[in-house]
Amino acid sequence: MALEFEQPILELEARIRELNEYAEEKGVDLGDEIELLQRKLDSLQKEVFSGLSRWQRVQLARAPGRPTTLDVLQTIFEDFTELHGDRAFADDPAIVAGIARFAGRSVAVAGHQKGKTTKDNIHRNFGMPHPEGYRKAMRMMDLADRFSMPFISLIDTPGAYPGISAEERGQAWVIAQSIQRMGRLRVPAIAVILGEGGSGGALAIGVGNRVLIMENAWYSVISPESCAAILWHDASQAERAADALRLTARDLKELGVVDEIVKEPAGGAHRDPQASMRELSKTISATLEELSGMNPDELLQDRYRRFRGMGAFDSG
Amino acid sequence: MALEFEQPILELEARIRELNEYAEEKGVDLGDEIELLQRKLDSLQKEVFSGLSRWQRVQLARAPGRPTTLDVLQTIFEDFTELHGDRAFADDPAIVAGIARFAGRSVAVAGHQKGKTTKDNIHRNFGMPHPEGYRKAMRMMDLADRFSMPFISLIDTPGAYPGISAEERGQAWVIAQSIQRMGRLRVPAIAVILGEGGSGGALAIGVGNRVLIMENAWYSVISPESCAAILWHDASQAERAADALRLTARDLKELGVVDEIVKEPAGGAHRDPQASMRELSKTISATLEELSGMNPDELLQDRYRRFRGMGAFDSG
Amino acid sequence: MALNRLFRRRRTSGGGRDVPDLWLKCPACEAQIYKKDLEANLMVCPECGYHFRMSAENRVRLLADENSFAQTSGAVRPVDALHFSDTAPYQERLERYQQKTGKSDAIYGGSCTIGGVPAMLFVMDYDFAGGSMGSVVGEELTRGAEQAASEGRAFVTVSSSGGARMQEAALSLMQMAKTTMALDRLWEKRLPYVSIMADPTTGGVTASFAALGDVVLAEPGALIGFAGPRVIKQTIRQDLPEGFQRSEFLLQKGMLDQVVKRQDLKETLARILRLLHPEGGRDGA
Amino acid sequence: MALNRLFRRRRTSGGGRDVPDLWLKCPACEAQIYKKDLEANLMVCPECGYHFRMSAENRVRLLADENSFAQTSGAVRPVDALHFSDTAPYQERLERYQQKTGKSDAIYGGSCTIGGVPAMLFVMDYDFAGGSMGSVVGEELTRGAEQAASEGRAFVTVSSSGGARMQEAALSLMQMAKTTMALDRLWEKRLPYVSIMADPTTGGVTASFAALGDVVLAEPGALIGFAGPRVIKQTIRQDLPEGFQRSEFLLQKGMLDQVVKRQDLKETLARILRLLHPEGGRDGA
Ligand SMILES: [Zn+2]
Ligand SMILES: [Zn+2]
Repeated sequence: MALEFEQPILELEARIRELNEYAEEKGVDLGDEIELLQRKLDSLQKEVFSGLSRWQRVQLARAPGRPTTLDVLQTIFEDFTELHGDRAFADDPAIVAGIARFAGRSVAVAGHQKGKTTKDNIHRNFGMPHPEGYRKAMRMMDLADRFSMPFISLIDTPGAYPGISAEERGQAWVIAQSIQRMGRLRVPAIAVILGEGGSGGALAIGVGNRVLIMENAWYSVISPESCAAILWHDASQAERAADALRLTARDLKELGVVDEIVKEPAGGAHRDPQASMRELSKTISATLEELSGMNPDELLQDRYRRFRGMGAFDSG
Repeated sequence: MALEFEQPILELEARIRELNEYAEEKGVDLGDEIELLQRKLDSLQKEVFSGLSRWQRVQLARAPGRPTTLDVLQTIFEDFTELHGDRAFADDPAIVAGIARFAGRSVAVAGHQKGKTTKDNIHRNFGMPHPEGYRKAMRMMDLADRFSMPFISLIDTPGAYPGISAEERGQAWVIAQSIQRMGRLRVPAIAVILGEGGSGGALAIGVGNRVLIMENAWYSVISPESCAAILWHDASQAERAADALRLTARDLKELGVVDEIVKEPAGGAHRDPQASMRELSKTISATLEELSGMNPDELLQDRYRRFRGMGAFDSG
Repeated sequence: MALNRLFRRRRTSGGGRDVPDLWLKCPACEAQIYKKDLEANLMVCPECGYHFRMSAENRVRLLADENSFAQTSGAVRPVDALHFSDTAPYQERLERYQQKTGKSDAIYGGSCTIGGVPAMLFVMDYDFAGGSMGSVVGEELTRGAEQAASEGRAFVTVSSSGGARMQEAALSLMQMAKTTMALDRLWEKRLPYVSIMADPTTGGVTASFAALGDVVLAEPGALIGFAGPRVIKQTIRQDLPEGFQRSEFLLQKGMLDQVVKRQDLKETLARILRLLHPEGGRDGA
Repeated sequence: MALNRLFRRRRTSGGGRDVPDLWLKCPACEAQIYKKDLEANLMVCPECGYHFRMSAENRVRLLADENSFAQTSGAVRPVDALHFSDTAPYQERLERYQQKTGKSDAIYGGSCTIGGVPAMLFVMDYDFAGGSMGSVVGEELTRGAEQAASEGRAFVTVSSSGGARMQEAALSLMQMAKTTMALDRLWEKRLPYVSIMADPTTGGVTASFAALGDVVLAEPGALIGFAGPRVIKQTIRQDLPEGFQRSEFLLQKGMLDQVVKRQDLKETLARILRLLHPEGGRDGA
């Protein structure tokens, strides 16, 4: 399941492991050889991961083993209590939601959920919500406002589900409503792009006072594959599309679309989920701290100002 | 299609009409005979309609030709503009809703709609809403609050639809939500029981500052037929159940459940729809006038006080 | 908490006959269960997990912190305002239920703490007129919500009810509005309301306060809905699908937050209240 | 209003070629229509009622009261902030669209009265990059909503758009949030917003401001949705049902308030605005 550009690194790591085992088993000293390989590994890692292309980062954002919303909720939050249902049509497993404690205070949370196995992924619809999912998220926003709890969203979706069932239950309407509802929160709102930030389906829960992004996550108006299919009638041009779309964390920071990049371990979050979640926890914590001084009206205004300023044009 | 107890009256009316026609056609003077019959008709009407049993009133409440919600909206309101849909699943024809002008001011309206023909009745599901219908009504309440318009509901339903489709989309939930939403209106709310007020499906849009009822309408926790089926395992005991349930306008006024009875023409609203709607218009107008002095907080409190006081018990 | 101690007292409900039924048959798995084992297991079948009904008093013992409960219900008593009579006068029925349950009406509640959080806890008693809601149930719940609001307590209800009480006719119907609107007292004070649905929760109870919890929990296998299954069957003239109107079905349909086994109910409830109530650290730093 | 007069001016859009196409074939009923007849009939097929697309300028003429319109759009111009290039550089494309439509971007709007009610009216121009929403469209709409709020005007949009503009990538995506949040300026002032969906209204436009009208109207037969039909077909790998994602379908599905024929659009819109706007007697006695 390794990504193509990870391959040489994984092979080198395996060889070092083997040598270590051999040395221990046989009681021979291979210290020099191992050190040499280790140094080679370090420089290889540096070479591979410092020069990651946008398209490679998209692949890291999708890597199996990368922390999912539930991983985050169960690891860096306490007392996570999942709440289900939209009170209208169904419970959508593509979005998980609930209440929890973060750094000692109660919060409401919602995020896209992908599966870890094929079966789980089918159950989660690959993290592509139906309208019910967004209505569930909006219920959490209501709870957040009602009980003065910050609202934290975790974004990890290829996009809202583009199928008949979703269309006929108002996918466009519910995304618009969710954007509006989140914009109206009278409590601190933080959006975290965890993995994939696919278009309106991501933005629906992305209207934070602050928007954080994991180093190898992406966020775009369209997935690179779909973009390539439209522009060049060829989905294999996705690499080119990824560049054109400027969809990486650093690109988005430059464009002012995200506020903060959460560092991932070399090789991506899936190579050390615990460390990357600790890093995320620190950043959320600092961001909450920063927002805690604002009253409800200030939070509303701050959020409006943030999104009001988005865009590039010439007013000459 | 006449009701059983109307029969002798209708026959007498027909005979008077015949005599009149005959007299005109042949140029003979039948004035005395006609006067005699007219007097007989008057006393017969008095006899029949002054002593109406509860069960007979239930039948009048269901009489074909009785003004429906749409009749009322198109007759005593101006500029009625129907608005459709619940923005989540469907448009429910069993509830009509919209905005209109009443006595010169804008209002939001919603009411149960029965059909006039069998085909229409099937389309309207006999005035039995699905959850979508109540969600549409709640949208009108939102509009009412947003634009400071009074909200007027028109109640005419045997009950919320008791079927699988309604249950699985949360019939109980949506009725509760609608009661709550209407209770929270910050504008004057008037509920009118036009015909049948069947249980929770009626109450869902019945939380007015004032509740008006047409003279021959009924309002009850259960229909007489269902009540009879439960208590005596015999739906034909409906007459007895109607008495036990005390479900007529006068009963409900005594119990404090309704505030005002709107007089109907002798023989019921279906015998002169225009006159009965004029009467309704006067009462709504006076009620709106009465409520117009209250500010939003007062309206909320007034509504809470009204329903807070409902019930009979011994605090000894 | 020592759950075993909960059931030391013999159940007093169950009515007139005093022949001790030492064994029970589980309606789900048909296992023969020794009654004391069932009681020790919170009235949950040890074989298959089927949740038997539980008395209101035992519910309170299950959910309230030990020695924290102080009953407030019982101050108001039902009257037959409509002189309702079917096969028996309503007044007579009331007296029979009062004798059977030792309660003035179908509800039992008061103040307590739950996981340390101050709360008002109200439990419907299915043994009293099928847990139906008339004027007294409505008034007790309303007073409970009002007291919770004025004392800064959370509000918790456990429903087990056939719906509105027919014998109080329109007055019962009005209790749906009254209890629903009483919840707004909590809303104004930003106090949490958790609704727990036990078997069965139908009709005017589901369609008013019970559906409106900030969090809505249900026990496994509970029948929950607006119309009763018999009415629906008559309407659609066909059999109902397996599992229809059961907790698990409603969870899938988006109506419930969680289906919680009775063994986990106290812990789940306490965790939710601590998260949502100011004293549980909601506004803490 | 004399509708005939609306189309006295020759349509200037349609671009470079100047060969006059005097006849058109209706894509719905295949009738041959004399173009002038079509224009006189508001671009609605006289045979079958099929609604052809209509230029933004003619839309404004249709909806604004005569001589009341004052353009405000056009003050901001698009830039290629991302140096986006596919088969042609974005900058080149922009210039081509600007030449073709005479507009700086895909929107045309300003202040006017509608049925006497003061309003800001914005119409998307499908001829400009498929009516797609980038930074300029977002900014124009936001300024429009803000101006409406500060001047006490109603806000009216007519959408005709393929969605967010790909060439501005994440910046386009952000316009969904920006325009949506701008609507709250109207909310605060209790001013009405009516959204009219014309063919087609899809993607990020439907999923932001266009869906959020206090009242949402659509023209007959308009394609309306989130995902485009091609994408859906690819996803589900089967044909889409007849009428799927058309106005009439969405009305049934509860998403629209009304489907309104173009001939009735002005009257319906004016009636709604008069009912909802303070100057239309909303708070009158
Ligand atoms: Zn069992
Ligand atoms: Zn045609």
